[in-house]
Amino acid sequence: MTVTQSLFYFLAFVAIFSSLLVVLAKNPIHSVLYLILTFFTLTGEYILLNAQFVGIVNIIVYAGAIMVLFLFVIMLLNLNVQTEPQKTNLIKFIGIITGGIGLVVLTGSLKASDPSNLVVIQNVDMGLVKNLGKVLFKDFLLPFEIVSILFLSAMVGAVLLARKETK
Amino acid sequence: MTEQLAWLIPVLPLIGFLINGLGYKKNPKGLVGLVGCASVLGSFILSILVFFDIKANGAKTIDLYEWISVGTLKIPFSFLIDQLTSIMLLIITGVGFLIHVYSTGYMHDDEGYGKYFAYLNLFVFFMLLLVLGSNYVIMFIGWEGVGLCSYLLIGFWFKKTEYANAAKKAFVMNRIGDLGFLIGIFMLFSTFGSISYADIFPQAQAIGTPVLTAITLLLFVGAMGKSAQLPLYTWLPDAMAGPTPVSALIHAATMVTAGIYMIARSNVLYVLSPISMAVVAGIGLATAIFAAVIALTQNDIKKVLAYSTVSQLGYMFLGLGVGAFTGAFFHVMTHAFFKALLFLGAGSVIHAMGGEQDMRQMGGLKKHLPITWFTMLMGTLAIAGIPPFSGFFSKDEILAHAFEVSPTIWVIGVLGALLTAFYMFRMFFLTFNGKFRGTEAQHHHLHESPVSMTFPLIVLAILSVVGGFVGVPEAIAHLFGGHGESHLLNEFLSPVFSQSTTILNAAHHGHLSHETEYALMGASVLGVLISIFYAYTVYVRKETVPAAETARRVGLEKASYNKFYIDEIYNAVFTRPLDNLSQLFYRILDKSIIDGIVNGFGQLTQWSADKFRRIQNGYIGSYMFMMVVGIILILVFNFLF
Amino acid sequence: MINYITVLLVLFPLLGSVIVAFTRGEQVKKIALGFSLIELAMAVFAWTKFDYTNPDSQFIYNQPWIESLGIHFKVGMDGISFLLVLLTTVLVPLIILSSFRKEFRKPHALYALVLFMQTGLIGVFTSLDAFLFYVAWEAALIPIYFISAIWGGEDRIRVTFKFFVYTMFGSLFMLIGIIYLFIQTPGHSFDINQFYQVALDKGTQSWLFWCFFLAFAIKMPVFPFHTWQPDTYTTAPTVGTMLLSGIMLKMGIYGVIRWLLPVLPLGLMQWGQTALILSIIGVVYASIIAFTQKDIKRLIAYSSIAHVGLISAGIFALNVQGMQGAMIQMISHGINVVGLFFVIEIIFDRTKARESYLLGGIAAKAPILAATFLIILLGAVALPLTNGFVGEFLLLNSIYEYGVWYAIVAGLTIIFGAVYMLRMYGTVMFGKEGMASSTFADVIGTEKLVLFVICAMVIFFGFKPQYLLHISEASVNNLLEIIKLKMQ
Amino acid sequence: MTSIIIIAITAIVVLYLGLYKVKGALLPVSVLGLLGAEASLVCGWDKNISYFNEMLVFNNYAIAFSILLIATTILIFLMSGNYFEKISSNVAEYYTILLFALTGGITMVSFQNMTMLFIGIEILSVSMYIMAGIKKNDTSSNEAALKYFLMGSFATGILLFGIALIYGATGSFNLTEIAGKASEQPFLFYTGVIFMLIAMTFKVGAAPFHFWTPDVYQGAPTLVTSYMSTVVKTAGFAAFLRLFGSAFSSVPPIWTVTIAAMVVITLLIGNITAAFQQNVKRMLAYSSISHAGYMLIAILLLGQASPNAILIYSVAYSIASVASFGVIVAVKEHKGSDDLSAFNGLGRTNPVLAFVMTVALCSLGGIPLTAGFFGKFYIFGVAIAANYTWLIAIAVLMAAVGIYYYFKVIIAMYLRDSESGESIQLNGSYQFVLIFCVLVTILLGIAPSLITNIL
Amino acid sequence: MENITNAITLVPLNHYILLSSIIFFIGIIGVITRRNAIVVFMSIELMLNAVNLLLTAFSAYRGDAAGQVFVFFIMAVAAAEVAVGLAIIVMIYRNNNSIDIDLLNKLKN
Repeated sequence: MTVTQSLFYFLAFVAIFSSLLVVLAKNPIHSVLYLILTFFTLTGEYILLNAQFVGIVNIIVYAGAIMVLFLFVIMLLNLNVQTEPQKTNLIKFIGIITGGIGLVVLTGSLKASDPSNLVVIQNVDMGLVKNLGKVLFKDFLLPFEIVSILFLSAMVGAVLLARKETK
Repeated sequence: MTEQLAWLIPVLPLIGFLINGLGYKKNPKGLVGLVGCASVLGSFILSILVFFDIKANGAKTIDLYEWISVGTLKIPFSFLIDQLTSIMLLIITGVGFLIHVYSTGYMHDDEGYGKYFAYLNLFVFFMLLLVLGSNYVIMFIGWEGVGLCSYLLIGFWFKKTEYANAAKKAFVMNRIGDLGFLIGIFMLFSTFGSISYADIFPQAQAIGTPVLTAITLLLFVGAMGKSAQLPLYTWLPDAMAGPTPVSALIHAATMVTAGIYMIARSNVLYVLSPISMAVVAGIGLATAIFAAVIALTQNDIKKVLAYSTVSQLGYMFLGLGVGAFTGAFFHVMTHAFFKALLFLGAGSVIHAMGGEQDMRQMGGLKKHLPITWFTMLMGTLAIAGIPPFSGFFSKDEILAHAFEVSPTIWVIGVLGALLTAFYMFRMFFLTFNGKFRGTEAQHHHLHESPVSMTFPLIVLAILSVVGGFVGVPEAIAHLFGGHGESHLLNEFLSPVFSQSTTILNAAHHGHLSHETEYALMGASVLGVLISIFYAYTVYVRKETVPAAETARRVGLEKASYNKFYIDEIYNAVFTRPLDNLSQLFYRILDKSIIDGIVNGFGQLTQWSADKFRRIQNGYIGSYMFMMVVGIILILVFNFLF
Repeated sequence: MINYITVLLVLFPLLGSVIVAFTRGEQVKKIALGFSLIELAMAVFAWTKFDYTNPDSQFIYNQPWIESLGIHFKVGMDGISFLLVLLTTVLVPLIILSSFRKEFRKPHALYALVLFMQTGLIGVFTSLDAFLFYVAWEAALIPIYFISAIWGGEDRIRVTFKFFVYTMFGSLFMLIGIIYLFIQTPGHSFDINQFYQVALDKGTQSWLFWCFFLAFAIKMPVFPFHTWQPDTYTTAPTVGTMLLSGIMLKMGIYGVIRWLLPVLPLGLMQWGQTALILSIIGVVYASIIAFTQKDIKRLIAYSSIAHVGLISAGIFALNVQGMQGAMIQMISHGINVVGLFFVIEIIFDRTKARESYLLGGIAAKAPILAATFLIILLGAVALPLTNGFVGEFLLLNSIYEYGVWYAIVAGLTIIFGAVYMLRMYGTVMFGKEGMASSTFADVIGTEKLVLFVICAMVIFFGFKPQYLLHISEASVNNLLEIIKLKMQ
Repeated sequence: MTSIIIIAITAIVVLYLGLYKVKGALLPVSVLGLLGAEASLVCGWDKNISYFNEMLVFNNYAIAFSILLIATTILIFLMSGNYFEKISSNVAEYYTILLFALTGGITMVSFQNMTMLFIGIEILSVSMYIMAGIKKNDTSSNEAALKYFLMGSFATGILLFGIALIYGATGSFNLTEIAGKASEQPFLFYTGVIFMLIAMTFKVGAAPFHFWTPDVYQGAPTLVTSYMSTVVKTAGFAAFLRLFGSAFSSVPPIWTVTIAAMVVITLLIGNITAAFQQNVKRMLAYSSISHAGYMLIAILLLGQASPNAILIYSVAYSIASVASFGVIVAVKEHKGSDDLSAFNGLGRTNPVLAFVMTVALCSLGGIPLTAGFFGKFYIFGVAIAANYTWLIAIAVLMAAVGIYYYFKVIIAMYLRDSESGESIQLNGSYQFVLIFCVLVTILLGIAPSLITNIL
Repeated sequence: MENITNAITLVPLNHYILLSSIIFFIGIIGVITRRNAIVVFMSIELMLNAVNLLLTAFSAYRGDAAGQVFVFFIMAVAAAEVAVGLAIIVMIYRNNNSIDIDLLNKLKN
C-alpha cells in the first residue's frame, strides 16, 4: 500500500466518521464542527485528486464562510443540546436502515458499472488556478455571469426575510 | 262497386267517433245518438251490398295505401273482403247497429252519453278493421284496437276503482295473448316472407309441420286472450263492469269471437298441424266445461251470461279444433244473436231494477217486463239448444264433428250443453218466475223498457229463432225432403275453407251416417230437456233461492261459487310475485347493488382520498422519509431487476 | 342557400341563445319560442328539398377548422340525421311552449341554455367529423346539466352532479376511442368517411367498441349503466326532463348507429350480442321496476329505460327492420315521452304531488287532460295506429329475426308496458279523488295546444309512418350494407 | 439571451425604483421590460442561436416556452395590483425577485449545458423559497417557505448527484455531447439519469416527490402560488423534456416503467386527494399535481409529438391557473377565506368572477371548447399513438374524477346560496387579466391551430 | 506534489465513488432523522459535498477541468442557498421560537 493509498483510506475513514457524527451529534454546534472536519478531510481528498484549487476553495468558502454562517445562526438562535428536538429512536433506526439500503443499492448499481481506472491524468496542472480560470472564463463564462443573478436574488431575499418587519 | 265503397265501412264509424269524440261536451244527445246509430247503420247497409257483391263475384282485395314498408317487410293497408269477412261484417254492423239503438235508450241518462257513443263507434271501427284486414298486421291493429275499446268501455264508469281495475285487467290479459299473436306474426313473416293472407295460405302446404305448429300455437295464444279461453279467460267475467250493451256487443257478440275469426281465417295453417288442432279443441272443450261449472253457481245475472259466453266460446274452439270451421263460424253467428239478445234482455232487466244485478233480488218479473221476458225466453231456448232455435243447429254441427273425431269429446260436449241448459234456465227462472224479492222502491220502479230498447230485443229474438236455418244439417234437411244445398252457410263459406276441407278430407274417413246423427241429436236434446226440467223443479217448483253471500258452501259448489279461485291463484302466482320482484329490483338490485357500485366508485374515491390525505401529514421529516423510500424503490427497481 | 341549411340549423339556436341570454323581462319566453319556431321552419324547408333516394349526406357544409389535426367543421344530413334533426326542431318549440305557464327564476338563463342545448343536439346529429361530434356531444351535456341543477327539485345538486360526472366519464372513453381511430385513419383526419375506412383487427375493435359503447350506453341509458337516469329525470325540471328523455338520449342511439356500427363492425361481431342482451335485460328489468313506482315521474323514467333498451336491442340485431324501427321509435319515443312528462308536469303544477296514491279521479275533472294523456300513453304502450306501435313492431320483428327467445323476452315489454302504464293511469286518473287532486282544473291555453299537437303527431304517425320511414330508408340500407360488407 | 439580459436589467431597475420609492412606476416598468423581452424573443424565432459555447440554445422550443413564461408573468404582475403592498412595504423587491426567478425559468427552458440547467433551477427555486415566505408574520407562509426550501435543497442534492454521475459517464455537461457518449458507461449513466429523473419530477411536483406541493401552494401567498403553479411548473416541464429529449434520447429508455408508475401514482394521488379538499386553493394544488401527471405522459412517451403536447398543455394550464388563482385571490380578499364555502353563490353576486372561474375550471378539467381540452387531447393522443391503453384508461378515469372536483366549485358558485350578497370590486388590470385569460382559453379551445403548429 | 498526482491512479475511481456515495447517504440519513432545521440543512450540505467529491474525482480521472469548474458553481449556489435558508430559519425562529421542523405541520391533508 502506497502512501497515497493509505492517505486516501485514512481521509476517507475520517470523512465518513465525522460526517456520521454530523448526523448523530446531539448538539448542533458539534454537528457544525464535525461538518467542518469533514470539509477538511474532503479537501485532503481533493488534493489527492490533484484538484488543489478546489480543495482550497472548499476550505475558504465552505469551512470558512458558509460554516461560520451556520455557527452564527446557531449561536444567534441559542441552540444547544437541551433545546435540540429528537426524533424517536424508531424513526432514527428506520432512517438509518433506509439510508443504508439506499447506499447498498446505489453502490451495487454503480459497482456493476465498474468504471475503469485506466484513465491516466494527461495534464498535471489541470487542477491549478490558471487552468481552471481559463476554463471558467472561457467555456463557463455565461453560468459565471448568470450566477450573479442568483446571488443578487438570494441577497435581496435574505435581507427581505431576515429583517424584522416594520409594518 | 265494392271497391269504391268498401273502405267506407270502417270509416263511417270512425267519422262517428270523431264527431262524438271531439264534440262530446257540446253535441246534443239527439245528435250523438243519431250520429252513432247512423254511422253504423250506414256501414250495415254497405255491408249488405258488399255481401251480395261477394256472393255474386267472389272475394276482393282493396288496397288503400302502403302503411309500413321496411326492407322486405311490406305491410299494405289493404282490405280483403271474402265470404268470411262479409258474414262478420254483417254480424258486426247488424248487431252493432241494434245495440247502438238499444244504447240510446239504455244510456240516456248517463252523463257520459257522447263519450259512450264515441267509444262504441270506435269499437265498431276497429272490429271492422280486424275482419277487413288483408294481412295479419291489419288484423292485429283491429285486434288491439278492440282491446282498447274494451278497456275504455269496461272502465266507462271509472270512478269506481274496481271497474277501472277490471278494465285494466282486460287490457293486460289481452296483451298477454297479443304477444303470442305478435310473435306468431313475426314467425309467419320469417317463414313466408310476407304477412298477407294471399301470400301465405297458398304456400302453407310447402312448409314443415313443426313450424306451422309453432305458428298456429302462437296465434292461438292470441286467440286465447281475446276469446277468453283457459287460462286467459278471467278478464271476461270482470268485464261485466261495463255498461250492459257493451257486454252484449263486445263481450258477447263480436270482439270475443275475434279469436275464432282468426283461426277460421288461418284454417289452412291449422289443419296442417294436428297438434295445434288438438290443442285448440282441448282448450276449447276444457273452457266450455269449466266456465259452465262456474256459471252454475253465479248469482249476478251478467256474470252468469259472461261465464256462459266463455263456455260458448269454448264450444266454438272445440268446433275449430275438430275441423268444423263452418260449424264454429255458424255458432259465432247464432251466438251473436242469442247472446246479444240475452245481454240486452239482462240489460233491460237491470234497467228496470234500477241497476240491480243480483238475481236473488229479482223474481217474478214476467208480468212487469213481458217483452223482455218473451225475448229472453227465445234467447234462453236458443242457447240451450232446443230445436228449431238457432243454437241447436250450430251446436249440433260442432258436436257432430266432435263425434267424428272422438265420441268422448262428444260426451263431454253434451255434458257441457246440459250444464248450459241448466244454468241458463236457472237464471231465467230466478229472474222471471216466482215472487219479487227486491225492495219496495225497486218494485215501484219496475217498468218495461222503451221502444228503443225493446226493438232490438225483438229483432234479435227473431234472429235467434230463425238464425239457425241458414245452416240446417244435411240430415235434417234430408228429413224434410231437402237436397244437398240446404246448408246455406256452408255453401257460402266453402271457398274460404276449401283448401283445408281438401286436406281434412284426405286425412279423414267418411261422414257420419244420418242415423247416427239423429241418435246424437236426440240424445243431446233429451238431455237438455231433462236438464231444463231439473232447473224448473228446483227454481220454479221449490222456489229455491240461492244462498246468501255469507252462507257456508262446501266442495265443488264452494269452488265453483268462488270461480275456482283462479283470480286468487293468478294474483298469488303472477301479480304479487311480480310486484315483490319489482320492489326487490328497485330497492335491492337497482338502488343498492347497481347504483351502489356506481356510488361505490365515488365512495372509493372518497375513501382513498382520505387515505392519501393522511400521507400528507404536514411533517417535513415524514415527507423526506417517503421521498427517500421512493428513491430507493426506484433504484431497486431499475437496477436489481 | 340550401347548402348552408345544415350549418344554419346548427348555429341559429346558438345565436338565439346569446340573444336570449341578454334579454330581460317577460318576452324572453316568446323570443326563445320564436327562435325555435324559425329553426323549425328551416328544418321543414330543408325537408322540402331533401332527397329521400340519396343515401349519402346532403347539404354538406365543410370548412377546415383545425387543419393540423385534420379537423373540419363538417356538417350534413343524411336520412338518419335528418329524422333526428326534425325531431329536435319539433320538440324544442313544444318544450319551450310547454313551459309557458310556469314561472322560473332567471328565465333568460333557462331559455338561453335550452337553445344552446339545441345547438349541441343538432350538432351531434349532423356532425360528419368525429371531433366536431365529440365537441357537440359535450356541448349538449353542459346546458342540460345546468338546467337540471339550477331549476331542479329536491336533492338536485347531488343527483345532477352524479349524472354529469357519470356521462362525462363515459364520453371521455369515447374521446379515447376517437383519438385512437384518428391516429389509425389513413389521412390522419377526423372525417367520418376516413373513420369508415379504418380497418383494424378484431382485438383492437373489441376494446374500441367498449370505449364507444360505454359513452353511448350511459347516455341512453342501457342496463346496467342506467342508475343516474331515474333520479335525474325525477329531479330535473320538466323542461330538462323533456330535453333529456325526448332528445338527448337519442344522442346515444344515434351515436351507436353512426359511429359505432359502421366503424367497428368486428367489435360489433364480438360484442354485439352482449350489447343486445344487456339492452333486453334493461327492457324487462326497467319494466318490472316500473310496476311499483309510486312517483309517476320516476315511473316514466323507468319506462323510458325499457323503451330505449328495445331500440338499442333492435339496432344491435343489425337488420333493416331493427334500424328503421329504431329510427321511427326514436321519433315516437321522443314525442310520447315529452307528452307524458308534460302531463305529469300539468298534474304536478296543480296538485304539487307526483305520488300516485295522492292522486286519483282526475279524469272526471279534467276530461281533455284525461283523453290526451290516454292517447299519449297508448302511444307509449304501442297500441296499433299510434306512433309507438310501428317502432315497437319493427323492433320486435328485428329482434325476432335475431333470435326467437330474445324476441319473446323483449316482447314482454308490450305486456309489462300495459301493466305499469295502465296501472298508473288508473290510479291517477280513475277511481276516487286523491288527497291532492280534490280540486283540479282542466288544461287550458298553451297546455292544450301542446297536448293537441303531441296527440296529433301520435296518431298521425301511427297512420302514416311511411312519411318518416321514407326519410331514413335509403341511408339505413346503405349503412347496413356497409356494415355487412365490413363484417366479412 | 437578450431577453434574459433585459429582464435582469429590468429587475435591477425595479429594485432601484423601489429604493427611490417610485411605487407607481414599478408595475409599468416591469411589464414594459417583460414586453421588451417578449419582443426580443420573437425576433429570435427560427434563428436557433446558441450562446457561449452552447451554454444556452434559443431554438424555437426555448423561445416558445420563454414567451409563455414571460406572458404568464405579465399576467400575474397585472393582477398583483396592490396585492404585495398589503403584505409589506418592500414591493419592489418582490417584483425584482420574481423577475429574477423568471430569468431562471428562461435559462431552464433554453439550457444546452447541465450547468445552465442547474443554475436556472437554482435561481428559480431560491427565488421561490423567498417568495413563499414573504408573509413573514404568517406561520403558514413561514412553514411553506421552510418546507419548500428544505425539500428543494434536498432535491438539488439529488439533481447534482445525477449530474455528477452523468458527467462521470460521459465527461461532459453539454447535452449533445452527453447524448453522443451516453453508451460509454451505461450503468453510471443510467444511475445518473435516474437521479436526474427523480430531481426533475420533484421540481414539477410529481408523485412520489410531490409532498411539498400542496403544503407550499397552500401556505404561500396566493399570487405566488399562481406563479409557482404556472411559471415554475412550465419551466420545470420544459427543462425536463429538453433534458430527456435531447440528452437522454440516444439510449434505450429504461426509465419507461418508472415514469409510467409515477404517472399512475401522480394521477391517482393528485386527483383523488383533490376530490377530498374543502379548500379551493389546496384543491388546485392537488390538481396541479394531477396535471403534472398528465404532462409526464408526454415525457414518458418521448417523441415527435411530445414538445407540442407539453407546450399546448402548459399554455392551457398556465392561463387557466392564472385565472383561477386570480379569482381565488379576489374571493379570499373579500371573504377572508378560500374554502369551498366561500364560493357559495358567487354566480349570483359576481357573475363575471364566477364565469371566469367556470371557464378556467372547465379548461383545467378538459371540457371541449376550452384550451385545456386540447391539452388533454394532445397528451392522450401521444399515449394512444404509443398504444398505452391501460395508462389511458387510468388517465381517463382520473380525468373524470378531475371533472368531479372542478365542478364542485362550479356547483358552489351557481347552485348554492351565499350568506352575503355583496359583489367584489376589481380594478381594471385585474379584470383585464381575468377576461383575457377567459378569452384566450376559449379562443384556443375553438382555434387551437394558433399554437398547435408552433413546434 | 508530483508524487501525489502520479500516485492518483493507485486509488481506483470506484473507491471515490463509494466514498462519496457513503457521504451522500449519510447526508440523506441526516435529513430524515433530524428535527432541527439547521442540522437538516447541514446534512444537505453534506450531500452537496459528496457530489463535489464525486465531480472532482471524475474530473481528475477524465482529465477534464469542467467538472472542477462545476464544483465552484455548486459552492456558489450552496452559499446563496445558505443565505436564503438561514434567513428563512431565522424568520421562523422569530415567529415560533423553535426551528423544530416537526412542529411545523399546520399545512397538511
